[in-house]
Amino acid sequence: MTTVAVKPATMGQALGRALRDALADDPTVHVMGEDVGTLGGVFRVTDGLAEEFGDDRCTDTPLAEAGILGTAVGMAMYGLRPVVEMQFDAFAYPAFEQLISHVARMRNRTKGAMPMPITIRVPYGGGIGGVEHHSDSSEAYYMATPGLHVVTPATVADAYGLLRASIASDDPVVFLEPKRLYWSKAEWNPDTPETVEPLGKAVVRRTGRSASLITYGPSVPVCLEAAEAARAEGWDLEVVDLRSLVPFDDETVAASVRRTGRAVVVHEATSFGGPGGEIAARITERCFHHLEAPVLRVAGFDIPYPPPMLERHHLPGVDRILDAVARLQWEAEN
Amino acid sequence: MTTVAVKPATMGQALGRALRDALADDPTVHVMGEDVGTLGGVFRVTDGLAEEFGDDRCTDTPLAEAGILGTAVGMAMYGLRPVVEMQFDAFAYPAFEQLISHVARMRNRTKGAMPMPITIRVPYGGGIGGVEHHSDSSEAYYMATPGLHVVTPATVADAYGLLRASIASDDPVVFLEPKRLYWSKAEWNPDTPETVEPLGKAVVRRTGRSASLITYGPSVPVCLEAAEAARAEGWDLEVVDLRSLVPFDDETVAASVRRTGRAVVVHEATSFGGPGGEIAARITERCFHHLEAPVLRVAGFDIPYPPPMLERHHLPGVDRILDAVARLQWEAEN
Amino acid sequence: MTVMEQRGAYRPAPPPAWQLRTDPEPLLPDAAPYRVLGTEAAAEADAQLLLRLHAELVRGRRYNTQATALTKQGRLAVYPSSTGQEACEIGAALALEERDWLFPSYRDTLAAVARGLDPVRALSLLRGDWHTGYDPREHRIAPLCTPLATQLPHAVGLAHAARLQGDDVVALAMVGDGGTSEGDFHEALNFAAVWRAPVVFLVQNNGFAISVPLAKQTAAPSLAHKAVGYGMPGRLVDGNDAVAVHQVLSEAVRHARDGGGPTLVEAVTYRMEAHTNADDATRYREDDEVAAWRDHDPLLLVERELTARGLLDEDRAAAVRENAEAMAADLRERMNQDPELDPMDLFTHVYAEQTSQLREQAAQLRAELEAENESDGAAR
Amino acid sequence: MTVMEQRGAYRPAPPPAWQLRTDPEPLLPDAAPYRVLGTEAAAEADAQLLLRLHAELVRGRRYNTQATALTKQGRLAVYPSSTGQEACEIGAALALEERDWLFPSYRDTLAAVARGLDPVRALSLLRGDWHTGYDPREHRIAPLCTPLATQLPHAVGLAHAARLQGDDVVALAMVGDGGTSEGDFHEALNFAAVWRAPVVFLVQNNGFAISVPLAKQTAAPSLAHKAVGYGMPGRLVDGNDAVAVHQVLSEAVRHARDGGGPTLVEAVTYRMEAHTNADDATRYREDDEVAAWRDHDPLLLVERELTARGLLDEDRAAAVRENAEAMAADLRERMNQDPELDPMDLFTHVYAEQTSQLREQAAQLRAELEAENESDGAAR
Ligand SMILES: Cc1ncc(C[n+]2csc(CCOP(=O)(O)OP(=O)(O)O)c2C)c(N)n1
Ligand SMILES: Cc1ncc(C[n+]2csc(CCOP(=O)(O)OP(=O)(O)O)c2C)c(N)n1
Ligand SMILES: [Mg+2]
Ligand SMILES: [Mg+2]
Repeated sequence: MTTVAVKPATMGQALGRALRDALADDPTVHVMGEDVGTLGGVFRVTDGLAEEFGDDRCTDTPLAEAGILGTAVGMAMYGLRPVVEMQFDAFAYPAFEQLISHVARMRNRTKGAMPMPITIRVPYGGGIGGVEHHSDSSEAYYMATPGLHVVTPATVADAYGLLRASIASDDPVVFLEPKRLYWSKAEWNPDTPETVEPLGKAVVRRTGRSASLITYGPSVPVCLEAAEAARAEGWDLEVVDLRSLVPFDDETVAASVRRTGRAVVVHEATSFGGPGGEIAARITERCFHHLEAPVLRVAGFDIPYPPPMLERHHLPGVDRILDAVARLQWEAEN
Repeated sequence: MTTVAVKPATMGQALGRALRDALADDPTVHVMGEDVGTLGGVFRVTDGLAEEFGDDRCTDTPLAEAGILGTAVGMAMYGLRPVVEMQFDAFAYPAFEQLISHVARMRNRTKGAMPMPITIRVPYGGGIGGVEHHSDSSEAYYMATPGLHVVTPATVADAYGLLRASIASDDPVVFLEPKRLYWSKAEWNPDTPETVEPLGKAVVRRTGRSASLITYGPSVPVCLEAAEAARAEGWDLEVVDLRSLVPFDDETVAASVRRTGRAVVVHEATSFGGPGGEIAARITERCFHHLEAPVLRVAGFDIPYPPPMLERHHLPGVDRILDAVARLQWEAEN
Repeated sequence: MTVMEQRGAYRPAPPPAWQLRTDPEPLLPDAAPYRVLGTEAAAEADAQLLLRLHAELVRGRRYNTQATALTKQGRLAVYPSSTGQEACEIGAALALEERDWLFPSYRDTLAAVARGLDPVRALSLLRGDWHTGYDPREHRIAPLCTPLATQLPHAVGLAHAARLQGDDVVALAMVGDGGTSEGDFHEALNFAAVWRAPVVFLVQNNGFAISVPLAKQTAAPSLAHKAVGYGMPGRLVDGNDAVAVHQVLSEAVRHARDGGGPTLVEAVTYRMEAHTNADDATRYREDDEVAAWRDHDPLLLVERELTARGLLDEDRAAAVRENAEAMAADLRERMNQDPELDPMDLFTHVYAEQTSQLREQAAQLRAELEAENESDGAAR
Repeated sequence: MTVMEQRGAYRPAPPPAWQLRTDPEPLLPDAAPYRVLGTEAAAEADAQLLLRLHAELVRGRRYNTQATALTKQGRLAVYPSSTGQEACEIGAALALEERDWLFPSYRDTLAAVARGLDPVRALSLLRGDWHTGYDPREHRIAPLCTPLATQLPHAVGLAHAARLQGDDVVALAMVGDGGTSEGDFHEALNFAAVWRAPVVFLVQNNGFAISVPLAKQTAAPSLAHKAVGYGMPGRLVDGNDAVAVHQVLSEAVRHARDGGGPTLVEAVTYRMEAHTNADDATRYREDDEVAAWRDHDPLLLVERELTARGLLDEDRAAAVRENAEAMAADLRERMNQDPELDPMDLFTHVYAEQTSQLREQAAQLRAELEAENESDGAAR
């Protein structure tokens, strides 16, 4: 067992390490996808795995996403634990029929006889100057599909822990990797990495009293930055990192909003029909009488993801978050 | 021009008539899909069209949904106006990549040079005792995809009018046909059918003062029934039929909820990540200070659509709607 | 420096190292479907096998008619009959060893039953009590698959996984002529060939995809000709000739088991009934065509061979018939009983562990059911 | 009555009316790629055509090197070079009439430019100012397509639509070897064959899909062998031989225009550069392999033929080079200017008419931009 001692490590490295450790610990784990073998993936997350575990454990597949996920279903039927990579968010779409009609439903279809312990890694989101089809935030599709777990890390440690937990899960997990955080760094000890157990727990990244920012994935660092900036305005913002969109941690979220009385949901995905609607609705159902203002959303506009030169106008940034916080009807309190 | 004088007509007949009139009025309209020709469609909506307009205007395609929609994109590029049928809701999934990556984005991609006037007819929803994959309510996927219109009729007259308007639209429309309303009947004069102009207007089907039921498609008749039943409890319920999920008629909906102060969103689609979250969030954003209670949702459970013998437990019915109305914190008022 | 400026010998080389990756010739199917019954080769068919096939075909036919009858009585939500295609269904079932896997489509209940699955459990989907009524792993029969061709990549993945584990398991996947048009068909065959997975693809070309005839589905010489495009052998067989189907599938299974990789088999057959009980086949095809195929009924072919060889006396025929009737009677009886269903199962199998969201919803339904029970009790 | 009881003649009939739908023989490709340059046939190649191809290839190569250079200067977000594949790009562009349509993939900017599209507008996608920088209808060039193989059904639909309208328009659709594995490839070819649509499918088999070599992509004898499975002719051509490519594509286009339906052409070629500037090809292939292909450079092949025939003197060569340099200089200059972008365009083209939701969001952005401007102004 070679140990790659990387401190500080990037999120990409932590993800790679999680795959490596899962392959080493469990012979039923198989990594598969386009370019995951020899190349080590276009983001190098699977770098070295084929070399260490052989082509049968880390496989360059033909170029066909439905085929990749469909064969993974068959492998899972035989008791394997496939970890599938979709090269980019928008290239997961060809696999949607397999995902919706089989991956998400096989356990239920067979009354539990045939679980689908498949992890589907999807690099997602924008902010990397990618050309069309390389920056989608498609989590709304996954959230609307019962039978799937939907998980997304925001920190290096979580990248490792959540991916290990996802691979260990007996249910399918859509594991959304925030592309622009691949290169984010943190002090992290790959020799004593922590797993997250169980999936489905949000975490308060920053406590605050004025209002809660409810967010996940690539927007977590943005919200933390906004919270810092908000201090100048006299707001003490709490930041909740959902980590798991399904299952949804109603308890942690509702507790935060009951404490603060105000909430803004922040994500990159488009607003209309996006995750924020569900989140805002759930919060309102649970915390109505604690709310001083309606739950607001700061999200991508309801447009196809823009070309690189315009993406900064689309992405929820610090200013837009602070604007939303300002609209939380502070007069009601003052 | 043969006139089929059917009074009362079923929704299926009105849809067929809309297709017929569109084919007759506009030579660029082409109907295509699996079994839409000789057979007239598995629901007989396209009955007689191939005979009247020939196989080139109403075409039995090979059995491949991505191919159907993908070739329709090409036809639209050349100036045609394809009306595509997906045989059942769940069989639209193979076409999702074409839908999301091309149909919804081609206009934007080309700065308006290449619009996509494609209508995609999708029979949807349950309540017909269909076996697996024949009863999905997939509207959340469509709503989360900017660039699409999402339209669904609840009455015979709207079936005609909305379908005509959808075909006439220069943008792609996902036209969701509530399966279990295909056989619903109404007095309707096919010789002076009314179109709906423009798309995107909700309609109040029943006025009331106590609370608003916000709904669409197959749940509209259920809500009307619930509203009748509610009179016995002393509630006077308003029923808003959205007709168009995208664009969303914020004005009509918000006006209703401001009037009543309470709202329940009702639909068959699963609750988590379903349309109701968006709708409830929008209402709350717009009507917060008018709300006596949080907007509640009555929707399908967060499960894969059940087998026929159990579907009645899953579908939102009158009792469940009334239970939700009862939970609208009436004490706040009394 | 532009390339022009590089001087060198004029070398009329082909693209470096390029050559056909395999010899296409042996992959191409014959020009006519392989047949045994009614040809000289029939004489060599094993008597025991013929008798076994006959008994299964009679039972299969009876199963089809009984199931269709049950739809009329409202005991099945829908039934896609395989009447006329029994030779394919039985051939598929009998070509496999117990450790092998079957991947049936919605039309292939009969193949599952012929493999030994309880007929009532096999009908769970079509009856509407649950999506799959049996444990696929116990029977090595994947769930009857409705979304067309989507089961094919599953078969490939399973066969591949088995091989990786060192098990000599073969997967046989069934699909219709219409299903070959789907992208999943293509992707599955390609993965299978690249991985050399032990899979046999059986296309039942029954002439129609609901109302759409084959000519609107493909322009290929035959569906079996698709095989060469993946680098696997394509085989064409008379799908109404039970002996021929059994032979071809058995060979393909053996080939796969021996590490030879996948085979695509096109069985030319005909759907004698409507697509399902809900379909009206007179809207899209002539009775003449159906009648022509009646002379080529799979049962007829076997019976005539047996009769010609004096293997089928009245006693034997009666016994076979009785056995089929007994199966039908049992099916009728058991299907006429209402299944016991627990609505709370709706929440049990969505995930290994219920989410808090599902727990809340389950509690809601439980309360509703209790309230229903109470008011039922009160009414009584 | 069971079938057994129906007595009749033992008719050893094949399945009624069954026969191969087409003769497979003429659909199958030759065993080696068709070549002209370096063979005796080269002598017959038209001198004007050779000179034209040469000029275009030199210009094309220069375009590729210039575009790659622009990525290093941050003027292009990414560039997938077609260096080494110019014969395919040019061949595709020159095989078409003005009324025909080209459906390029992300790698085929050069084909679009060779068709006459402004190089800067052609780079809009890769530069990142908008997804498509030109009006596809004006140029009859579909948007450069990134999701693999998804443009193929578009080409089929467009060609079909044109034929329905009575226009003799042909669509030429380009895809890579990797793209042939996608379901959309299969569905498009099948629709084209069934509809007899005037489409030519050009597969540039350049040996790799990013890092994945052809052997992991397919086990087929050749990609051209896939054609027979759809009932269309498959043709194999040396993709570095500009004359051969031009001939094969021109014939296929004529065949399509004359109502003969689609053709699948596999052009065997090689990607000399990395997948894109962001890729590191040394991770997955040896320099030896690249070097071997250098001797088969498409430019070299044409130049040697021209030189052998004494058609290319220094003056001519210099003129060609200058022309290419002028194009490159113009490209450099114009690409070094920042494009003028209006963020409000984000909302303009989503729908024909803005929804109220988009109007609200547009208002928000406008307000933000105004505030930005004001504070910029204040800062100044
Ligand atoms: C993806 C998908 N699209 C559409 C359907 C609806 N459908 C059910 S059966 C059928 C025809 C299938 O024809 P074929 O593959 O030839 O099989 P057969 O019914 O003849 O056995 C269709 C279109 C489906 N089940 N799945
Ligand atoms: C549907 C889809 N999946 C994945 C990708 C990511 N991707 C871009 S290019 C490429 C390789 C394509 O190889 P090939 O088709 O041979 O074309 P080439 O790049 O060699 O020209 C991949 C996997 C994509 N663009 N679309
Ligand atoms: Mg069929
Ligand atoms: Mg390639």
